[in-house]
Amino acid sequence: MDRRTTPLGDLANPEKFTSPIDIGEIATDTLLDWLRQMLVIRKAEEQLARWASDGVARTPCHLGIGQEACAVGVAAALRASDRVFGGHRGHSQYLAMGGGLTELFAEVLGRSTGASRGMGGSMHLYAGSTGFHGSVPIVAATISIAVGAGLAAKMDGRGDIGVCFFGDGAAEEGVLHESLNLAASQEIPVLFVCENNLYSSHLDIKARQPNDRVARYADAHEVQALTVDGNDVVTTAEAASALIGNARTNSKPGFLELITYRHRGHVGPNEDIDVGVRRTMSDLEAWKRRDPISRLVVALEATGKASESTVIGLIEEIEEAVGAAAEVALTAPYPEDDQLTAFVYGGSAS
Amino acid sequence: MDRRTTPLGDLANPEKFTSPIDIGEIATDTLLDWLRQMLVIRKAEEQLARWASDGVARTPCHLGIGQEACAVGVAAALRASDRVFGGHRGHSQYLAMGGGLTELFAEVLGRSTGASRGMGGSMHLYAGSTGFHGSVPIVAATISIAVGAGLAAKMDGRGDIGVCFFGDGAAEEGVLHESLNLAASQEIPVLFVCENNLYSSHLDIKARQPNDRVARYADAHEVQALTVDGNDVVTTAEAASALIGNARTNSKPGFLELITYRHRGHVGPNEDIDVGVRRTMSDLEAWKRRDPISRLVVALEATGKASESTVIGLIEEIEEAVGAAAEVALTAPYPEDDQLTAFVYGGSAS
Amino acid sequence: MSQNSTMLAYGDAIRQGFCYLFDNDPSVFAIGQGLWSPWYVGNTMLDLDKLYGKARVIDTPVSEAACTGAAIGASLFGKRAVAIHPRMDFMILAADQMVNQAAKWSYMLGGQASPAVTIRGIVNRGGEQGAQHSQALHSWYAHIPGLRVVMPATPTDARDLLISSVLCDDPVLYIDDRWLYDVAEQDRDVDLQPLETVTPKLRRNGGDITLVAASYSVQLCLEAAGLLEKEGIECGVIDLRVLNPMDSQLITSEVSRSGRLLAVDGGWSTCGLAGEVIATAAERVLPRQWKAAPVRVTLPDSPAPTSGSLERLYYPTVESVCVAARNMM
Amino acid sequence: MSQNSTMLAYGDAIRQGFCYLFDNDPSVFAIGQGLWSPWYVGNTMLDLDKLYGKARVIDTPVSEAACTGAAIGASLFGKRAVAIHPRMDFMILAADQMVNQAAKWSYMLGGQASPAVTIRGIVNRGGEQGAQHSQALHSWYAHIPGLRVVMPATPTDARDLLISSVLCDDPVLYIDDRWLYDVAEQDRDVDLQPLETVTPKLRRNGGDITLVAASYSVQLCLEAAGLLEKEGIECGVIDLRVLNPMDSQLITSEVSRSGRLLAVDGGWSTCGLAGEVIATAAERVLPRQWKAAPVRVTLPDSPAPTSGSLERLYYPTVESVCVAARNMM
Ligand SMILES: Cc1ncc(C[n+]2csc(CCOP(=O)(O)OP(=O)(O)O)c2C)c(N)n1
Ligand SMILES: Cc1ncc(C[n+]2csc(CCOP(=O)(O)OP(=O)(O)O)c2C)c(N)n1
Ligand SMILES: [Mg+2]
Ligand SMILES: [Mg+2]
Repeated sequence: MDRRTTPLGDLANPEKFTSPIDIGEIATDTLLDWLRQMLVIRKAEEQLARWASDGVARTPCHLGIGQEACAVGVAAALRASDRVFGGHRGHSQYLAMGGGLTELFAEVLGRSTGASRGMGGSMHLYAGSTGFHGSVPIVAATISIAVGAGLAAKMDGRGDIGVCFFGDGAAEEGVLHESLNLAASQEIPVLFVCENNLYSSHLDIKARQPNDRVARYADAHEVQALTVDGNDVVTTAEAASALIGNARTNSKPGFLELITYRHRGHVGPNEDIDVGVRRTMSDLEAWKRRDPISRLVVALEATGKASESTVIGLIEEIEEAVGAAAEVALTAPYPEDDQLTAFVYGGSAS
Repeated sequence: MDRRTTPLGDLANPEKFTSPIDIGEIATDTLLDWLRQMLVIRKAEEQLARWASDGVARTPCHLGIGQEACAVGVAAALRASDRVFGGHRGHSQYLAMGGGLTELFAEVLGRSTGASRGMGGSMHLYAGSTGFHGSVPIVAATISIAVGAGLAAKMDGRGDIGVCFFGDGAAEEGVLHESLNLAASQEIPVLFVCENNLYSSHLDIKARQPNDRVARYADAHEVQALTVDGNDVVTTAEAASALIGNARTNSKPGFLELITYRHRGHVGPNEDIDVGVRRTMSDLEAWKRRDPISRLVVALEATGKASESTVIGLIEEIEEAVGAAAEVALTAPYPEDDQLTAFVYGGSAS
Repeated sequence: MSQNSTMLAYGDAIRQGFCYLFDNDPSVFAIGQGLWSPWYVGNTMLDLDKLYGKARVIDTPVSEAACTGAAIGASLFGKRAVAIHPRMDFMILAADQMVNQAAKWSYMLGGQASPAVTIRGIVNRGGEQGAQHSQALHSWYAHIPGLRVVMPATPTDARDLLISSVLCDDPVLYIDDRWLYDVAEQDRDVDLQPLETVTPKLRRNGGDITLVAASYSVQLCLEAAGLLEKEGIECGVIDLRVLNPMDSQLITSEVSRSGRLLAVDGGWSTCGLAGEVIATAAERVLPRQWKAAPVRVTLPDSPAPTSGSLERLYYPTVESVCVAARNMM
Repeated sequence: MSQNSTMLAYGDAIRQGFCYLFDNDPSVFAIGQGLWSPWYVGNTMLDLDKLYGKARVIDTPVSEAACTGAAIGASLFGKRAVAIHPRMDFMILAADQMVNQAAKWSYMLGGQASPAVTIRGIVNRGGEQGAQHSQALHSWYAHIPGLRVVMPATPTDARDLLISSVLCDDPVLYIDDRWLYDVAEQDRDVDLQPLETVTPKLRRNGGDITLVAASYSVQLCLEAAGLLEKEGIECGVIDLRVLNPMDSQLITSEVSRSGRLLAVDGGWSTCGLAGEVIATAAERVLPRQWKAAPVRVTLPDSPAPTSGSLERLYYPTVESVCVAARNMM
């Protein structure tokens, strides 16, 4: 008998929300741009998966394949002067904000030309000029940092905001609650983005929380919250835009819960790695039918906004770019030995 | 403009709930026992206040004068095999569970006959045989410990429960939220008792949280919650009894929020110490008219359950007992020098 | 049951220790992240949830503070609770519960209650995991009176000291290192020792120089000692085993004899274990007994890098121990 | 503005430091518990909220982790944020943010961003407050590369090093001790020094024995040195000032000269600052230069008691420093 409350209902049911997404009045260019971004993320992570399988990449890679719409939808309403932070599953956010492919690859390969100069690997990415100010793998760690970034933005009064991406597991860390209260009580412009993929490594949310809708915590802290299909880039972008607008204009925090699912194991390239506790291959197969990319592709084709050949051309173009970036990264140099201690006191040394 | 939500409404308004409490069908003996307990706490703390003023007691004393009904009402449904924990404002809980007066006084005076053998002072009290298993002053620290105590009780299957007392300020520590989730998801018999006295030292709850009803956090964690007048011992006892029963029988956590007010400053004997930020002397005067003891006394007298002389007799008797205990404590010995390191490894040494 | 003919690996030894505890003491339970996962804590708890039930092997939400606090609370009521942190880096989030609560509980309540909790913190580093997934913070916890800190270097110690830790009535931090999981030695019967009686051990006798270490660093020292012997340098190797409270006798006697001390540690230098070993010896060994100034081999003063090219430079190695020892002769 | 004729007390000096910062740098703000209270952090921030506004002096919910994280976050965007913890004991709840995040931020992101945050931790002990309201955990944080740790012993240092800390682009832990608030010295102009250039200072010259300490313990050493002089023992007194990264030069040169080292610290011994000082000297001063084995004066290996009768035995005193020094002659 399952005593948990499951207000997510159909949102957590992979048999639902499988139809093409509703693209409404969104301009075709915008949609194609979102498709491109999602494809870049997908193809880049597939490249990382191959490197991880082959042992070329050794740093732990947490792939977000299947979750691309979250970062792309949120990034749509962000700008380079915003301050975005992520966690261990952060490639998509880095790329959606505009982080470079070559720098991502070089970082994962431990090269000095990497996004973090080879000091961070997959779990520590930086692209400050795009607005992506860092991902780190201590779960929930960047939540309060993003609140502080929002506080600084509020002090500067230019309408910029802080943004943190985190998962349903991170919501179990007390600091999320402290951060929600701080943001609410101080009226800090920050967007909390929870990619609720229903799992924290091997454990289903039902084994860890009495209720599967994470946004209920925001309710308790009087932070305006929206819970939407995170595999629908349009819905995600619209919800994000509303909350971001409120943050910019009224200096209010917002909470966006995006229901999604990862196709690969918690860490590494395999699909079957967390199977056994609750996650099943048939669940995974079902969720693949709710793929955020194919649902957009079908919608674009069905409405005549893009032809099959346009899409195929886009995919080929992106695969080529990914391949080219991979080539460059593979030949990039490793850090010099003296880099071992060069950045310990970054502020005073540089 | 105050943008906070104040669902507490009248419960937080000292002009309301000032009439004699409704004693319903409760047996006179029970009511007199509760009155006695509240008076013992009041008189004991008044003694501590005098010692603090005079410099006889040096350990910081956080007095709960005005909040006596909370501990007494909750303790009414507890038993010695339950596991109760408190915080910095813990005299009332210690006494309500049955901790000794002389041991309390000796502890505050730093004597080796104290409740914690002189090692703890006012903020670290112990009376294990009564069910009071310790108070410590790191805010929110004993919340998760009480959850563990409840977990152990659940494993033993005898219907005992864990209980933690804490304040509205403690609710801002992330560990409360982790503890609520752990208790809810593991179905642990534990009662969270929040004495919401509307202040965390000098700061009003409105300056620290966007909503003045702390139990909303329990809602978010699907922990059954009740918010009641904590200056009404009958209502408190009834609410506590319901939640405690559910914990014992169904192994479910409960959350009891008791709205109350302290008459003295955050720490020490003075009434006017936190004045200046928001707390005013007129607020305090108003709250004194909602005193939990006089409201019970008036109710007892109005319903003819106790005469004025009975009450006066009771007070005199308690004052005498407090005076006698104080005498004993004042002449108790200080710890021997070798006690300085005797209890560091208590388990293996004893 | 004697198992003298078989080899025991460190990772399996920890699992054996848990089996021993679960089999022999119904009050034992474990709580922590990843305990139901086949890979979270290596092979050290594989299928224990299936063998002993999910009520005794509890996998948890991502809430280090509350889970540790809950283990402490349960340990006050007759349970031998083991709180498990798959990385010491995550355990920092439970520092209040460990340092402010468990370590001080007995003391501040006059010895009337003692949390018989064991907290297991795993050192999990290397593999290009980087700064937040690599720390060995044993020196931090050794600084805290009231917290016993145990750091086994060998498989039988890994098993036996786990048992001693869990059966100890005081709060204990038990630290194991994933780099040791495949290290194997001849198995033997469980040796039940009250934790209070466990002291440092001389793992190798040698009068030219004394190497002192704990956990994985002991293995480095033993390997280095083997190499140095061929060069005519006889190394004594002390395995500290219990870092707090630390027994200084063996260090004092060995260093008094050799006159040379090399302290090796996989943690940082400043206010760290290696410095503590040197200070302990310096206080007790007479100036005239020293043949050379003592030396530490530790991490450099930086967080852990990720790139493999830098990771190779970061951690102490058999080679760096040998170089340091040679320089002292 | 010269103030040569006036005396400056340590507590007021901290407040002056804040005023200097608020007056001169619009990017400075402070966030912490009790900043609007007239008594929470002593007199060190009295009425600053009224002078500089509640937007720059932010009083907070009881949420150490989030408030510290928020200060770190703001410091990444041009703000000189100061996170204030009225007790180091409470600051433990922010350990993740300090140790896993701030200290490693620059390193793990390749030096491209640096949290210019200052975290102020106050040592507040004595007064029968007990085990959870007394800790001095400077040794913990000195263990962590990437976190600069500053611990001023004198009023002008309290002011000037606060300014240096806040103006430093790295994360800094600034530790002050309430027992010092009434210590006064001749005032002088603010001395603006980049924190990287601040090194230990010889507070008193003396060739018989070298006393090394930080913060309040320096005052103990200076008093003891005054008494010991009358007995014919000339003490040098080194004030460490910056604990991490620690500069060893002055210790080495002074101890090489005196041959005797007494390390005094108000923290615990094991893996603590006093041991670090001894190890630092032992590594660098040649064995033949030592005239006596080095000694530490620290807290006993126990949490803090409450009863005044035990508190008197617990903390190092001028007398215990004198006794230790005499025993070394
Ligand atoms: C403080 C801390 N505790 C535990 C971990 C181990 N850990 C890494 S990822 C993860 C799961 C997090 O789940 P969620 O937040 O839902 O993110 P997802 O992996 O699903 O993207 C855990 C527990 C960690 N990195 N940091
Ligand atoms: C972890 C921690 N942070 C801060 C403090 C300082 N402090 C002591 S009591 C207190 C106020 C707590 O308010 P509340 O929980 O409402 O209890 P009340 O004093 O009103 O009874 C604070 C902040 C502390 N003791 N522990
Ligand atoms: Mg997840
Ligand atoms: Mg309160």
